[in-house]
Amino acid sequence: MSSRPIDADLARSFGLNAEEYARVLTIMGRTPSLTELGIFSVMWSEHCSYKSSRVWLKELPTKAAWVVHGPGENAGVVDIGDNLTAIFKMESHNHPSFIEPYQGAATGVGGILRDVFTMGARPIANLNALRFGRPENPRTKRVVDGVVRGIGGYGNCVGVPTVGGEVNFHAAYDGNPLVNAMTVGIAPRDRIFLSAAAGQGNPVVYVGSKTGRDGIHGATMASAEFAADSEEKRPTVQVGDPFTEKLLIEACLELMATDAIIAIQDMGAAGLTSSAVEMAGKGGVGISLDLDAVPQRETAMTAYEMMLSESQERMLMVLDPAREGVARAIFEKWDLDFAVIGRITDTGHIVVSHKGQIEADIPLQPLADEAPLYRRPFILPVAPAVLDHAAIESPVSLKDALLTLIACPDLCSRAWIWNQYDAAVGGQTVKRPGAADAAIVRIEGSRRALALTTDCTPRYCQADPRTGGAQAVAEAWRNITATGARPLAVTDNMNFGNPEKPEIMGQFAAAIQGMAAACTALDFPVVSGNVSLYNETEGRGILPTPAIGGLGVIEDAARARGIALTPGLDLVVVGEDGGWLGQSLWLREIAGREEGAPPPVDLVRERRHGDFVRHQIAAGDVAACHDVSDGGLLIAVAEMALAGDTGVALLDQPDAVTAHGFWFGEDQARYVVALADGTPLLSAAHTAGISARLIGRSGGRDLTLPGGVSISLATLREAHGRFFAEWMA
Amino acid sequence: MKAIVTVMLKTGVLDPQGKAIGHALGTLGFSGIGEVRAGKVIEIELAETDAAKAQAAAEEMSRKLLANTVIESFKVEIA
Amino acid sequence: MKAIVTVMLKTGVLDPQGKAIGHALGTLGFSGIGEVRAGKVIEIELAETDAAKAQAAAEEMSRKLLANTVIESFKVEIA
Amino acid sequence: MAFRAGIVLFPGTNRERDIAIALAAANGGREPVIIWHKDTTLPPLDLVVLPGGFSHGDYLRCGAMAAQSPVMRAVRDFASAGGHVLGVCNGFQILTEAGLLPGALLRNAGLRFLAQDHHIRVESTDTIYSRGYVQGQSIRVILAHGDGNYAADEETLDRLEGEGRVVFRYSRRDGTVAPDANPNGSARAIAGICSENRRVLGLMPHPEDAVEALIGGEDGKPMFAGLAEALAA
Ligand SMILES: Nc1ncnc2c1ncn2[C@@H]1O[C@H](COP(=O)(O)OP(=O)(O)O)[C@@H](O)[C@H]1O
Ligand SMILES: [Mg+2]
Repeated sequence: MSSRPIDADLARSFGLNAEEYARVLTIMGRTPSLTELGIFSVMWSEHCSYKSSRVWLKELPTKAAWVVHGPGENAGVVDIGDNLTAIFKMESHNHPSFIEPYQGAATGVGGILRDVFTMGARPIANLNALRFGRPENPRTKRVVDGVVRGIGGYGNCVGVPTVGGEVNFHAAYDGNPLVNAMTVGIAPRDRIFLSAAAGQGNPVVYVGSKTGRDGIHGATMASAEFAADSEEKRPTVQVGDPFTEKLLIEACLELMATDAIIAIQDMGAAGLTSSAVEMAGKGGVGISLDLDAVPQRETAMTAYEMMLSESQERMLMVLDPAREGVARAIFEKWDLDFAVIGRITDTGHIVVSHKGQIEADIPLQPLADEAPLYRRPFILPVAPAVLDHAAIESPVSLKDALLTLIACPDLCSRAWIWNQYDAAVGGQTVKRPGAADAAIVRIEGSRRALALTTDCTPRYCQADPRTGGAQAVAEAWRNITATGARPLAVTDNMNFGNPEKPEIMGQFAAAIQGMAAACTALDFPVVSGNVSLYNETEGRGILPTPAIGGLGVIEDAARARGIALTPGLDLVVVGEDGGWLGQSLWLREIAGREEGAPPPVDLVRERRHGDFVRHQIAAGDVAACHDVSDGGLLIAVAEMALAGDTGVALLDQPDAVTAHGFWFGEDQARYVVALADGTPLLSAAHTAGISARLIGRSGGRDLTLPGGVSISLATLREAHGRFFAEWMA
Repeated sequence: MKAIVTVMLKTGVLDPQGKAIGHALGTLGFSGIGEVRAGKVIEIELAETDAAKAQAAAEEMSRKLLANTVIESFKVEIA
Repeated sequence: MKAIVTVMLKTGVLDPQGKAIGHALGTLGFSGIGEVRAGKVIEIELAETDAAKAQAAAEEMSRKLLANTVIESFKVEIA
Repeated sequence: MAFRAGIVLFPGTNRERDIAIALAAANGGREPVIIWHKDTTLPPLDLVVLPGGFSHGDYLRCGAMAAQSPVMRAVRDFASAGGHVLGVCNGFQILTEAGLLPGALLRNAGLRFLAQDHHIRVESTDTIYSRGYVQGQSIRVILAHGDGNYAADEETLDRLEGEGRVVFRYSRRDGTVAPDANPNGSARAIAGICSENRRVLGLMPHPEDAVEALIGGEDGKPMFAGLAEALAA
């Protein structure tokens, strides 16, 4: 072991600055041990303490009548009726997915599953929001392939259907892809498990996989003298074991059906340290751990290594001592490790012993209360000028623009991805990927279903983070609405660059303000989330990416609508006529410009249009519905045609807008609604003071543009499907 | 010549497959089973006739494709 | 002792993985690549100290579990 | 009269609910009994189902470890006494590993997990599992597997064909069998086969996820209706 002195220098290599280390010394009243320093460093890391983001996150609305538990628990909990709750959260695994795409993405899925089932929920759906670098970058292909295999490999094996997500490509992610995974589970309202420990003398129980030296933070990697053996530089990469996770899910849920559990917490980032500290801290008690009892996979592990290991598929619980035997029997039945590794105490300290030595003794309250909190300097971004949209001319025909856009990486079919994800396991997936704006997953034994989506348009956020933040929330809300479901709540995953740069902090602040405004206006509170900062390589930040995971509910799954057209339907656009080309995909892909202000988000209009559409769907006449987003109206229509394998004849656009502006503008708060007879809907919209316009009728095997130019569905489908097929061949 | 490349997870990296195999062997009644590690073997026919060159080529193939050196180590034999 | 069990698909059984690796090596610019076969290697720590007995045990493990003799052949080495 | 179905649960099985729902729906709501992989005996049953999933994580070879579980001895005895055994996806892999059906299931030829709808043609209606269909009918079912590439030596394949034991084959929507309609490279596009006595059936696709119009369609329903009819008689 090291003889390196424990001082400010070492603390810095652990990620604690001089001021933070001074605070450690004050709390401890002495020089901390190596293990103690490790505990402080992980608890006060950005990841665990949210030290740069906390002041801003407070601005998000988190309450509504249906919110049972907002941020602060392992996952958010909302009431969905029938005495049931939906428990959900999204989390990033960006950096690990760049280092080792398969395992990085796989363990990301594993981690978010644990956040959800730790609260007593059976996971019923996974989603994934992905951002990759340019396809031309040779590294991107490997990352995409590995990430998709990893997400599938883990989700398919645990038997949780992967039902949706999103994918974007942009050069800003070349050295820093984003992998955000979301899990949704269901639990009875009166059987939700929390992490606050209680009951002096109660056993602290470790279950799951054994502990190895996985993922111990980078600081130790860099200083080889801390490694017991230096023959081989240990990877920080963790390997996931979805098989063990599946057993852990079943064993935990079986145990949760008894009354044995007092508190439970998954071992996520910073493993045993954060789970023990958080459980004891939340319960206002003390905790003592005996590391000799920890199931270990490797030999000669030190206290420091065990406290910081991020080995996967492990949970920590506080049990009712009278039920310890019941609990042990369940874990033995599932062939999982079960070990009493400590007790709850009344000391208010975490005391860690190993081989007869006290390796750490830290007062919990100051560890939590005196965690650093920064209001970092920020410069709010200046919104770019609005382009003169009417003056933008199209270099190509409508048809050529459509065929180019529908084939571009950001708009092409994602079937290559979702065909590797088991979306059907469980037998309740009513709308699989590609079928509807939000995935629809029914609750077994009921007609009720959840509507699930992830959304964010990073290029809008880059241009104007406030508008982009609002737009991401609005699009999630709209996607749920377009299925007929009622949006309930949001989880977020804030992916940004280095918060120590005022411009990045400004992006963060502005995005939060936009999200907060949208969440408030749409009654769509944030109930859980995750922050991932320092997403930079070589000083270059990613596009600000506040990914939004939205959840809604629909009382009768059979009433949920998808995007697929059938013949003989009127297509009606609900919303204004459009023409907004700033930051549109048309502008980028056809005109070669990434410019201008993104489309504004009018939250009042957003809500009015959405409520109107949902009401129309509930009334029963709507056959299909799709919101208008990336690529604009014509892309939305083309997607509906392809999904239903049904052609459309489009009417002329209004004179007031350019043709390309009308068909490819990305104005917000719009839906394409398809129904046998559009007239009553048009008049209802008129009565409600909402713009709506008939744009065409479905039928045949062609998409016929205004003016009579036709594209066969086969041509359209070939263009839509080409990118992944050719790239991954 | 033939290159035989064996790829194993690095020591310390969790090997869920090895673990499961070890467990299954125990269940089957085999006793005295210690650690089990599972890896891959790739046999490549090479036109190359110089053993040293074949070795070098196979090592490059391993680094570039056959092994994921972030978590795996490899060994090349020429036969 | 340690038993090293190598499991390969029998000749005649199509090996898509080997084929894909061969193809990928070609794409990476390696030349003179002939047939590529992909298999598994399983390393088992055994308490057994007698090499012959270890060999016999590992062969039995292979027949019972490690290899599917319908499609795979195996080889045991004791180290 | 309802029939008695049992579903074997291996560690890593994950489609037990899907098949239980399909069986119960065809069986007057009667839930199948769950049998644990460590059990050594079976309760009195008319049908044993080995469901889909990733038993033992699909480590080593899909189904290899499950085939060695204690319960499989009882399942083998049940089958040799003339019992009906249905293996779906991972269950099919387990049946081949256990030697209850010939051949083996290798990695998909494309080396990727396949999760998509596909058509299969009913080649034989002479089993309780396929009697609900019309010979030659093409049905739409979902695939969800990484190792569904059926392989056997030519002699075995010829024997299976000769004895009419190829029950399902991958096909186009119109029922034609063609290389472009063979999703995983299976020999002779085989998607499902049965034992000599026609009572043990293994297939890769998931008819249990196609028993409701709202979810995956109803093309799997005749399988469960047919076997209910046969077994409840
Ligand atoms: N990574 C992914 N995993 C699973 N499904 C995905 C993924 N990316 C996109 N999808 C699915 O593809 C469809 C289209 O996605 P997207 O264009 O982002 O939808 P929208 O713009 O309507 O939000 C949706 O059904 C979505 O769930
Ligand atoms: Mg979207």
